[in-house]
Amino acid sequence: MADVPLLTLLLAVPAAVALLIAVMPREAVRPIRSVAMAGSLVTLGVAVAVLAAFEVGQPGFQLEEEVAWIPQWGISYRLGVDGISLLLVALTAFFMPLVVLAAWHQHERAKGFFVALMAMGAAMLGVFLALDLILFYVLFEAMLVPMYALIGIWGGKQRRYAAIKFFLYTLVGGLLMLVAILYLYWSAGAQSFDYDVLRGLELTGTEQLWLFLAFFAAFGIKVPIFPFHTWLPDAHTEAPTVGSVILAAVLLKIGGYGFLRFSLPYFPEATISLAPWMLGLGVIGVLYGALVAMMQRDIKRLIAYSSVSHLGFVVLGAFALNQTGAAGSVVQMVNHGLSTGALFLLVGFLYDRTHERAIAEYSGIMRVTPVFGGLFLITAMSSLALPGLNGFTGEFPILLGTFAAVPLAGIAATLGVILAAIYLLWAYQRMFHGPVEGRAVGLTDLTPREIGVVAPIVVLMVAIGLYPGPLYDRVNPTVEVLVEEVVAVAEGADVATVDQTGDPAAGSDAPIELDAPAGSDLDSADDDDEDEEVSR
Amino acid sequence: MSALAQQLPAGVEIPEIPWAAISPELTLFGAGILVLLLDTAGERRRSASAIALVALLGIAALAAIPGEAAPVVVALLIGAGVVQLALTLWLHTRPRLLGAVLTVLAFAATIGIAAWQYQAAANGGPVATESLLADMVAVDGVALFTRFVVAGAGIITVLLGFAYLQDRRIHRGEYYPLLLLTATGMTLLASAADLLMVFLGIEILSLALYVMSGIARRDMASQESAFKYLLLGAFSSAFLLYGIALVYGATGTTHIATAGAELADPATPAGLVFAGIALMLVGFAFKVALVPFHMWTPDVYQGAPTPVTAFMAAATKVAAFAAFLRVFTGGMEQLAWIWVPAVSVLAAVTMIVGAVLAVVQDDLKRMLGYSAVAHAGYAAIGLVAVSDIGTGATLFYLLAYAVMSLGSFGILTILERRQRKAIAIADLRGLGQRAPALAAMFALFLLSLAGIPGTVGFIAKFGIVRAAVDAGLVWLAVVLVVSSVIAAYFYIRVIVAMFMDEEPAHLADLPVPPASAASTGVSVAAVAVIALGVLPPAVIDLAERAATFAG
Amino acid sequence: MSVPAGYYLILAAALFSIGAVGVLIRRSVIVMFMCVELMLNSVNLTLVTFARINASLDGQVLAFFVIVVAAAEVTVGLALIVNLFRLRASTDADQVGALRA
Amino acid sequence: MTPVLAQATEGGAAELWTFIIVGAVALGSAFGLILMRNAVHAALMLVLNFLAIAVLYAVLQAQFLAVIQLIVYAGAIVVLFLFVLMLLGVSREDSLTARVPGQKTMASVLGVLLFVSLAAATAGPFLGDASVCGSEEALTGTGDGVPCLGLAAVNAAEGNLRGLGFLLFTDYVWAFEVTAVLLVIAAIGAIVLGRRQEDPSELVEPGSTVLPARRGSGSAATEPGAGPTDADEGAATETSEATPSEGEERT
Repeated sequence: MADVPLLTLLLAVPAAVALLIAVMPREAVRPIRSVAMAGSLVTLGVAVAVLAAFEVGQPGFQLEEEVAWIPQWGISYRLGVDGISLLLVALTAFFMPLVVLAAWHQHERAKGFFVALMAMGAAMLGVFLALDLILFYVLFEAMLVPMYALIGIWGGKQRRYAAIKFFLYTLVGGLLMLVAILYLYWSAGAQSFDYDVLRGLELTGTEQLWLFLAFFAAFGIKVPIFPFHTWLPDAHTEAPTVGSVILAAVLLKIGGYGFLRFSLPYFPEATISLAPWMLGLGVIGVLYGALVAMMQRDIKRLIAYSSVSHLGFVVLGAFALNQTGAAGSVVQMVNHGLSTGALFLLVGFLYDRTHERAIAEYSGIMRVTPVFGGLFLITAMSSLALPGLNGFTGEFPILLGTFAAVPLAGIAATLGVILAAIYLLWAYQRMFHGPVEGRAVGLTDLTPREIGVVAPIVVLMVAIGLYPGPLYDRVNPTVEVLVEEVVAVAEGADVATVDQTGDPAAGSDAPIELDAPAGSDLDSADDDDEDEEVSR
Repeated sequence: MSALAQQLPAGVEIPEIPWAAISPELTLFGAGILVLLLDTAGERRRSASAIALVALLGIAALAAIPGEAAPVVVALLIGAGVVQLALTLWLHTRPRLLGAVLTVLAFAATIGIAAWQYQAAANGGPVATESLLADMVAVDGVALFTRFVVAGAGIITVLLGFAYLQDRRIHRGEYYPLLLLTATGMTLLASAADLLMVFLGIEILSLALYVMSGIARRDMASQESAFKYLLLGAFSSAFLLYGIALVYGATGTTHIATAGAELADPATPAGLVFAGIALMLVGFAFKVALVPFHMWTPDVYQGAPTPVTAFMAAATKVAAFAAFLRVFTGGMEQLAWIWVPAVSVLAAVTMIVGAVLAVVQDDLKRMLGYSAVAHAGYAAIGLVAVSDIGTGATLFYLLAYAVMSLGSFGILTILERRQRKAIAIADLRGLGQRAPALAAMFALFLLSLAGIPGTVGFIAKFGIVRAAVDAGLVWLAVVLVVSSVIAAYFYIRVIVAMFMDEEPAHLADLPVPPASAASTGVSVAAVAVIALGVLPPAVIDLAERAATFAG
Repeated sequence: MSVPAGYYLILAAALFSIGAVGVLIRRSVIVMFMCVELMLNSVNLTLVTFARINASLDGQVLAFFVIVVAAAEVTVGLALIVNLFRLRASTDADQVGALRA
Repeated sequence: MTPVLAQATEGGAAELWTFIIVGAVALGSAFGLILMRNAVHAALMLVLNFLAIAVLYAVLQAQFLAVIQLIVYAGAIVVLFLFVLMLLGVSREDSLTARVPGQKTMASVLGVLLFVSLAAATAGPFLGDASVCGSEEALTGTGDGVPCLGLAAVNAAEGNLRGLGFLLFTDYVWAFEVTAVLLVIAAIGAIVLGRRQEDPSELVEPGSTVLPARRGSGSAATEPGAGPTDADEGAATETSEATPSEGEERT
């Protein structure tokens, strides 16, 4: 087992499939999609193997692989997983076969579509696995092109505008990050882009501040954080179903992942001094996203803004600077991926039938298509963080963590949860209940294939909702080390800055108090029970 | 010879001829003359070829005098004679094809010789690297690297041009000799160790390019672009020359290294130093097209026949930058405090203006012309870094740019043949569905020009940024980033047209371009873009080693 | 009374500047081309003066090469001009695209 | 060397007067070149200028170049210019009005600035007593300015022509050989561009199938079938299209 380069295999399988499809004849739609399906199943298999090989309880990187790539410039090909990336890798691999299945009847330029899909998969997995900053950057930008194509070629009416907006936003952020990476390299003096080498740098406060902002440009746009979010609704709305799903399920996670992977450990001082701002932006994101979602008439746009809102929680968790929040943030990313991905899939199925996205055009769907309605309801519940479903298991720790850090932000974010319930249930009520009217008339229920796409996600939602322990078991050790590192700097640093983030004691005590059972005893059923109690 | 030597004044000696070091120039020039001869001989082509064989055999016989040259050289000379005779006998009714084949062979031979020289120089072998021919020539890393790039670009240019020139009825027999002679000028320029050789090199390559730009004799645009190029070229040469004259006046020499050291001497009149540097800078800025000395570029790129434009973009830039590097970074390193601020500002302005003006273009050749301006700005950053890292980065950048520009102009030659007109962005609508391979390759080149990872454009820009940050020029790196984003916008616009727009009816009627020599050339460039983008270490190594023995 | 070398350099600078201005203000391509030749000549004058100052013949050799280059350039340039005018005569006598000579 | 140098004192009043007169002619003819409306007159001014410079070369101890200047420049190059002018019949023309308003003023200001800075930079160090070539001050290294050593000694030793010859075939042998490339290109260029008319079919390989030539290029006038209408529009805009950068156009 140890001899098999699992992580490379994880990247190589979708990449090879993309190349294979690229040389297949255009007309061979059926073979192409079969190959894509087989490739994504193999990828999922490898991901399962990675999950199995991952040693729980270890905070550091595992299954590492390293080969010199451009030795003159200190660039290497280094891959590895830790608690933060493992779940996101699994999520990505999990979605790949579903996405292929969802696009089963993609006939228009199918070849290019599946090439883009597979290339996207390889690049996304690579981003989570890369432990060399240049490799990370290369894959980060490499995602741009297939995603751009997915939106721009197979998207809706405004696809060109949305695609270019997406491309330029991400490119700008990425390039600023590149300059920051180079600055790190230069100040390292170690002539290396290795993640760990750069992690140990001594940087002055000002340097940290600027570099933090440069990285923030890249990740903040990806998340997206409030003022940089405008590309997302456009991209989501115009992208084809599968594009929206990938965007929601995986791509947006890269922002949160980047904060935890780079911003926090690399620039602890800047993180601490800017954390209040980040929390503020997170809260604004949560509330703004929710309020704007409430006003949407287009169901896809509504979900897109709900993404902005839910990902605000990820930012909150990451910058609460305690273990509860950070671990919750990782789990929230997984959960948001599942629930929003499923929502986009379901809305996509609806759109396939009616070619209509306006909420007002539907009424009483539940009576016509009970399976569809039921699945939509469960997914929406998951999205609005109903206890017992997965959404709750991420958002609740985040709220606790935020509350521990800045009580006011915690309270404000809780308001966001309530708003989420309002807009989702309101939309559900408008579309699914009432008399059967508008486009709902004559609607056919989901086909077995479509059920097959959504069912695994729903199963996972329920499973995680009832028993989130395994997730936290894997996340906690890594996050614990990370938060300790940052907090250690905070305590060593100027007291004034610490005061801004709230009581430092609360910051470091909170995780011990709340997550001690989950972190140390590897048993988070308690955690779960506790959550339910609190919710009551 | 000895009798003459006795008559020479004391202290004057006839320099040794370093045949090995200058053999690429001799090969290119010789091939140029041979192709010209075979073309002009008309019906008596076979006799001319036989005469050429005799001449080559004669040279081989001279080289065979014991101790003069290695047996392999003799064998190569005889081989060259036999090959050209065989080809002539085989292709004597198809003179253009004969010329093309011989040209490709000559370029390939140049690459081979340069590779051997590189090998030999690296092992301390028989190729002298500097102070050759009375300090006129320095066959160092910069020169060798340039030879590789120029010869490679030459091969691809021949492939791109063949059918295109026939279609436009401008397939003159003199085209191939001119191509070879231009390349001769470029390699001469890149190996110049004396300002006089810099001047002559620039003039040789420019003169040949003027003629090649104007080879479409009945095309007004081509004639205009050629004349504009000539006039502004001569104008800028005058500035360069004035600068050289002042350097000579201040130092009493035109040898780059000596003059550079003399100029740095505080006893040298400061006015002459400043004015000399400023004027040479203007001259070079014209040649490599830095804003505000760029105004010829878009017109000339647009007007010249497309394969010529491709060669101009790819090879001229390398040669001109090689000389720029040698004179400024190499020769005047100690005076960096004078010229680095000036070139930095020029580079910054160039990057921004080039990108911004490209955005508003509709004609693709013109757009690529402005993008060439922006790319000159990027390459210039490696120059102002004044370090081996910077020189290596610039060399690698130029190689990358050569590949990308050959590819993209190559695509344009194919499309121009298909549509029988200059290509505007609107003409590309729906190409992604009509000719997916072609469109995908074009997209690849454009993404590479934009510097998207996975392509050589990214690696090259990365090297430049690295050199800039290393030299403490972070602000230039930031300007590069800003410029890249602006530039990305217009590259993306083209990709949008190809893949996301509907194909208009009149374009759908046109045939899909079949596979041809040009598409082979483009494919080679595409493979290079990816290969160098994914696994560049070997070539980076080459560029960096080339940079370390410059001077 | 005698002539310092600087006088020649001033004269050369004046001729160079006049030539440059000529290229900028004239509309006739032939006259512009002549102005470039004037500039090259002024450079030659500079070179020859410096040769005298430095007491080395290298400057004169450089000037010699400049003359060769100028001759070659004029050959090609005039051929292009002839061709341009011929084309213009055969197509449209007044307006010639971008050149507007 | 030193004893020979001592003899090199040609300079003096004769040189001054020569310089004043010939310099005035050179300047005047240069102004004439850029101000004469008639291109033929301008060309004649150019000849005058070249002749004046040839005289200066002789004064500057460059006898060989003086002769070359006469033969090549005045004799060949300007004659070629005149020949072309006559051939094309463009002797009238040129209104001297600027294409862009104020361009003439701008150019003149730039020219004056260029002159002042060039003159100050280049001639500044060479205006003192010592810069009088071959003067006592120059040879002894006293007086102001960078000393002008003068070529008298060098020319006396080998002769100007012989000295140049030695240099050309020793230090400059490679440059000299390389000019061969330049001249070959010039010859090819003149042939390629100047050849009167050729049969377009000669430019196509026998046996190769080629579509009719495109519009706006190749055989523009003789072309049988133009492309689709859209293509024509494209070709038209291609040449007439004005871009912001063309404001600086020179030709």
